[in-house]
Amino acid sequence: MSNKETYKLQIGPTHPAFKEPVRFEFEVDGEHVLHADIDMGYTHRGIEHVSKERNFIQIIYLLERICGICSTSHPMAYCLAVENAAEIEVPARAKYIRTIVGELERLHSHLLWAGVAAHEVGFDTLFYTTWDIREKVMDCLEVISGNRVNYAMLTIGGVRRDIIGEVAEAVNKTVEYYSDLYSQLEDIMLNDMSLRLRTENVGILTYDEALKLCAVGPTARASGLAKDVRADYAVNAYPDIPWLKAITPNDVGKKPVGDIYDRIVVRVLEIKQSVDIIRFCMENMPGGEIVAEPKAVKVINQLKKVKAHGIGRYEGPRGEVSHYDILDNNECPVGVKVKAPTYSNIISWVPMFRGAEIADIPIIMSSIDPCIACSDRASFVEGEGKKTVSFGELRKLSMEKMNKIRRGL
Amino acid sequence: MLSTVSRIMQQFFGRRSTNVFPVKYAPESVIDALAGGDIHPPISMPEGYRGKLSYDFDKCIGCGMCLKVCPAKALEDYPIMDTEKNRPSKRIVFYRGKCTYCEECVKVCPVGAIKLNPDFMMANYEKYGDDQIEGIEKRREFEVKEGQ
Amino acid sequence: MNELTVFLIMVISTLIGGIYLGLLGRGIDRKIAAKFQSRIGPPIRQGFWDLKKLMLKQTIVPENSITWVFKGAPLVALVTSAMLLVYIMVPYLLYLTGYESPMFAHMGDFILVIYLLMIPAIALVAGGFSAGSPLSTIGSQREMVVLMATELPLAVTVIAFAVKMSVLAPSMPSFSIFTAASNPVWNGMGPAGILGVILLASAFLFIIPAETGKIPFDQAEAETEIAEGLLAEYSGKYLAFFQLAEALKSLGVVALVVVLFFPQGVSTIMGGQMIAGGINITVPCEIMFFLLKVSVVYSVSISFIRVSMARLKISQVSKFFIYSVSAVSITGFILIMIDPRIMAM
Amino acid sequence: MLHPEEIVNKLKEYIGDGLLEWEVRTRFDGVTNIREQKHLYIKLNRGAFHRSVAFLYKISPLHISCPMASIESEEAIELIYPFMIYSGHGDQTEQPLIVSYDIPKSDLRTVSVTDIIPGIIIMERETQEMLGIEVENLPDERRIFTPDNMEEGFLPLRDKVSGISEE
Repeated sequence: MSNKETYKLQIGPTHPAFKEPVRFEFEVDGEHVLHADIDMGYTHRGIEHVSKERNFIQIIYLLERICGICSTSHPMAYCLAVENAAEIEVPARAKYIRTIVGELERLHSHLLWAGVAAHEVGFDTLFYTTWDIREKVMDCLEVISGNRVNYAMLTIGGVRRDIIGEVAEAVNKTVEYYSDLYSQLEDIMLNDMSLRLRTENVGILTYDEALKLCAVGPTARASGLAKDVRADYAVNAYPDIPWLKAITPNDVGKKPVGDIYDRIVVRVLEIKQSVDIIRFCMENMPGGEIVAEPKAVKVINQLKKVKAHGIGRYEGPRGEVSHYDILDNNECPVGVKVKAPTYSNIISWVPMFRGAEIADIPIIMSSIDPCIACSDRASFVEGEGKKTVSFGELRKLSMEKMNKIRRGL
Repeated sequence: MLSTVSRIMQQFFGRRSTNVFPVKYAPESVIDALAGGDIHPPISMPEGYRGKLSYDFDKCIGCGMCLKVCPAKALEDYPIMDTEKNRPSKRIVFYRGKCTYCEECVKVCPVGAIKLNPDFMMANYEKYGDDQIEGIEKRREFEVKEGQ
Repeated sequence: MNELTVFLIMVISTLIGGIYLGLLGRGIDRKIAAKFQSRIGPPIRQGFWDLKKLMLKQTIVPENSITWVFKGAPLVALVTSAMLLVYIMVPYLLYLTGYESPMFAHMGDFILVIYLLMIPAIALVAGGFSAGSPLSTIGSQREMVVLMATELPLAVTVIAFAVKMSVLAPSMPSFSIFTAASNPVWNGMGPAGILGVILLASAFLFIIPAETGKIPFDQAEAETEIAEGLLAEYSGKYLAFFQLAEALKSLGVVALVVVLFFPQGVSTIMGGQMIAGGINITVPCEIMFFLLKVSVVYSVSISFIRVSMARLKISQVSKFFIYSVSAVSITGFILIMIDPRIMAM
Repeated sequence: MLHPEEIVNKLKEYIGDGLLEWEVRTRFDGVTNIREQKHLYIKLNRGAFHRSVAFLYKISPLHISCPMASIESEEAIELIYPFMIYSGHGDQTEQPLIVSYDIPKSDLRTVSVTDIIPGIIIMERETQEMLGIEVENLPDERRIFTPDNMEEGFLPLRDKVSGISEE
C-alpha cells in the first residue's frame, strides 16, 4: 500500500485496563501507535473549590479523599503547607511518626502498582502475589490508624495517634516480614523472562524529556533524573537519615534508559528503601508530644489569625505532591491549590506512546502509576442531558432531595 | 523465571490467602445451607478500628464542637425542647451514610458521647433509612412525648 | 454389532461426554489456576452455570455488523469444534476398545485435523471482523497472526508423525490417528529419535495454549488491551456457543496431544486384560486412564503455563512461533529422520 | 548553587524595574540534623514575567511544582507560579522560587511559558479554562478538565463570575 491508511482508536473513558476514567485517542497504523491525545476531567469533584468553604481541620479529611492510595500524601502536603504559612513547629516524635506512616503507604502503593502493572500485561499470578504480600502492610496500617485505606493520621501540627506498645511491635513485625521477603520479590519482579519481554525498551522517556516535561516521582527517576522531594527538600524526619538519596537505575549498575523496566527497578528498590527508612525511624524515634496543639477547635482559632502563603511538598509514592495554600485571616483558606504526581506526569505520556504497539498501551499508561482522580479535582459536575450543573446548584438539588426524604420520615 | 515458578509452587502447596466471606453476615438462607459445613468466623478487628458510629443521646451536652470539625457535614444540629428546664437543648443527629470515619468528632467531644465501634457491615439499600441515622429514635420518642 | 451402530454410539457418547467434560475441564482449570494464585476460585460447576446464564440472557446484535456472518460464526465454531473432538476421539476409542474393522482403518486423518483446528479460529475471526467494532477488528487480525504462526510447527509435527508411522506400520495408512494410536511413536527408536519426539512434545506444550487462546497467547482476546477483542460485541447465546466451542476445542487439542504422544493404554502398560472379580474392566479402566492423561496435560499446558507467564505482544508471538517453536519442531523432525533405526529401514 | 539573594540580585540586574517585591522566608525541618530551607517569593511586573522565567531557567532548569494559584481582588487577579530551582540534584539543594504577578481584570491576558518549560502546558490550559485568563502562544488551546460543551463564560474557580454562591 502506498498511502498508509490510519485509523483512530478510542480507548476510554471506561476500559478494562483503566482503573479510572481517562480517554485516549490514538492514531493507529496496524498495531503501531502514531500519535496519542489525552482527554481528562471525567472525575471532577470540585475539591479545590469545596476546600474554600471548609475550615482547616475539615479540609484534612476532604483532601485525604482526593485519592485512596495517596491518603497520607495529600494531607501531609496540606499540613506542611499550613504549618509553613502559620509557622507551627511540629514535635520531633510527630515527624518520625509521619515518616513511618508515609513510608508504609509507599510500600503499600508500590506493591499495589506492581499488581496492577502485572495485570495489565496479563500476568495475573504476580498480581495476586503482590496483593497478597501487600495485605501485611495494610493490616499494619489498620493497627496503627484503625483503617486500611484512609488513615486519618495527620493533623495540623502533628499526628493523631502514637506508635507505642503493641502498635510498635506490629510495625517491627511488618518490617521483618518485608525484609525477609524482599529478595524473592526482587527476583520475581526484575528477572522474570516474560515480564522483561513486555517491559524492556517500551515507553521510553529520555532524561531530557523528563527534565523538560517536569516529570516527577519514579517516572522521572527511571529516566535518570534524581528528583526526590525526600532527598531534595527538607521535610519530616528525612533530613536525619544520612544514607537517603534518590533512587535511579544506576543503583543496580544499570544505565537508565527510561523504559518501563527501569520504572519497575526504581519501584522495587524503593520498597527496600522504605523498609530501611521505617526501621531507621523505629530505632531512632525520639520521645515527647505527638501534636503541637491537641484541641482541634483551638487550632482553627489560631489559624484564623494568620495571613500568609504556604507551600507544602511531599514525595508521595507516585511522585511529588505539592500544595499551595493561601491563608487570609479567615476560618477557611482563600485558596487551596493541589498538585498530584500524576498531574505532572500526564504530559510525559505523549513521548512514551511514540512508536508503541497497541499491546503496550495499558502498561505504558499504568507505568507512571496514574491516579486520574488525583489530577481531576476542579469544580463542577455534568448533569443530566447537556446541561451543566454547578457544584452549588447540585448541592442545592441534593439538599432538596434530602429534605424531601427527611420529611417523609 | 525460576523464582517465579518456585513462588507459584509455594502458593500451590501453601495456605490460600483468601477467605470465604464470614458467614455471620451472610443472608439467612445461605447460613442454613452452610450450617452443617465450614463456617468461617469473622476476622477480628484491631483495637481502635474506626467503624460504625454510635452516639449516646443522654451523655450529649449539645456543645456543638463536633459540628464544627466534621468534614463531611454528616452531623446535623437538631434542637429540641428540654421540658424540664424549658429551654431548647441542642442534640445532634448523625447521618451514617455520609460519615467518613475520621474520628475527629470522637476526639473533640468533651463528654465522650460519640464512639466508633468495630462494626464494619454497614451496607444498606436506603441512604437515609432509619438505621442509617444515629440519634433519631431518641428524637422520635421525644417528639411523641411532646405531641402528647 | 453393526459397524454403523458402533460408530453412531461412539459419536454420540463422545459428543455428550465431550460437552460435559469440556465444561468440567474449564471449571477444574479455573480451580487449579486459583490454587496456583493462592485464592479459592469459582466452584467447579461454574462453567455450567455460566453457560446456562448466557443462554438465558438477551442477545444483542450490533447495528453495523454483517448480521449473517455475526450470527453464523458461533455456530460454525461450535460445530467444527465438536467435529474435531469426534474426529480425534472416535478412532482412539476404537483403538482402546480393540474394535477392529477395515472401515475404520483410515479414520482420523491428520491433515483434516489440522484443518478442523483452523476452522473454529477462522469462524472467530469472521465473527470478529463482521462485528464492525475497531477492537474486534484488532482482535481478529491478531487471531489470524497467531493462527498462521502456529501452522508451521503443527505441520512439521504431523509430517514427522506420518514419516515415522510409514516406517513403523507400513501396512497401515500413515496419516491416520488410528495408526498413531496403535503404534506409539516412542517405539522402535534410538536416543536421537526419542530426543526428537521430546522436542516435538515440548513444541506442543506451547501450541496448545496458542490453539486454545490462553495466556500467554490470548492476544486476540487480551482483556486489558482490547477488551476481549473479537468477543467484545458478542453476548447471550452466541457468546455461549463460542464458550462451548472453546471448551470442546481445548479438550480436542489436549486429546490430540495425548493420542499422538501418549497413546499407551492400561492394557499395553500392564501387558494384558484387566480382570476384576471375573468381569473384564479393561475398557472403563482405559477410559479413566485416558481422562487422567488428559487432565495432566490440560493442567500443565493450559493451567500452569497460563499462570506462570505474562501475555506476549503479537510481534513477539509471531517471532516466538516462527523462529523458536518452529526451530524446535524442525530439529525434532530431523532427529527423528536421522535416527539410525529409521535410516536402516 | 546561588543563594536566594544572589538570584534576586542577578534578576534585578537583568529586568530592573520589572521586579516589584521580593522576600526570603526560611523554614527548618529535621530533628537531629536540622536543615534550613529558603523560600524565595518574587513579585514581578506582568510584562517582565516571560523574560524573567527565561533568565531563571538559564541559571538552572525550573521545575513547576504546583499549578498556578490565584488570589482574586476587586481589580486584579494575582497569579502565583510555585517554581522549584536546583531540583533533581539530590542532597537538599532544591529551593522554592515562587513567582507572582498581577493581571488587571480589564485585560485578562498573559503569555505562555511553554516555550521555556514544556511541562507547564497542562497547568496553563487549566488556568485558561478555570480562571478565564487568556494564555497567548499556548500550543494546545482545547479544554482539558472541563467538557467542550460547557457554557461560555462559566469559570469554575472564579466565584464572582460563575455565580456559585458561598452557601
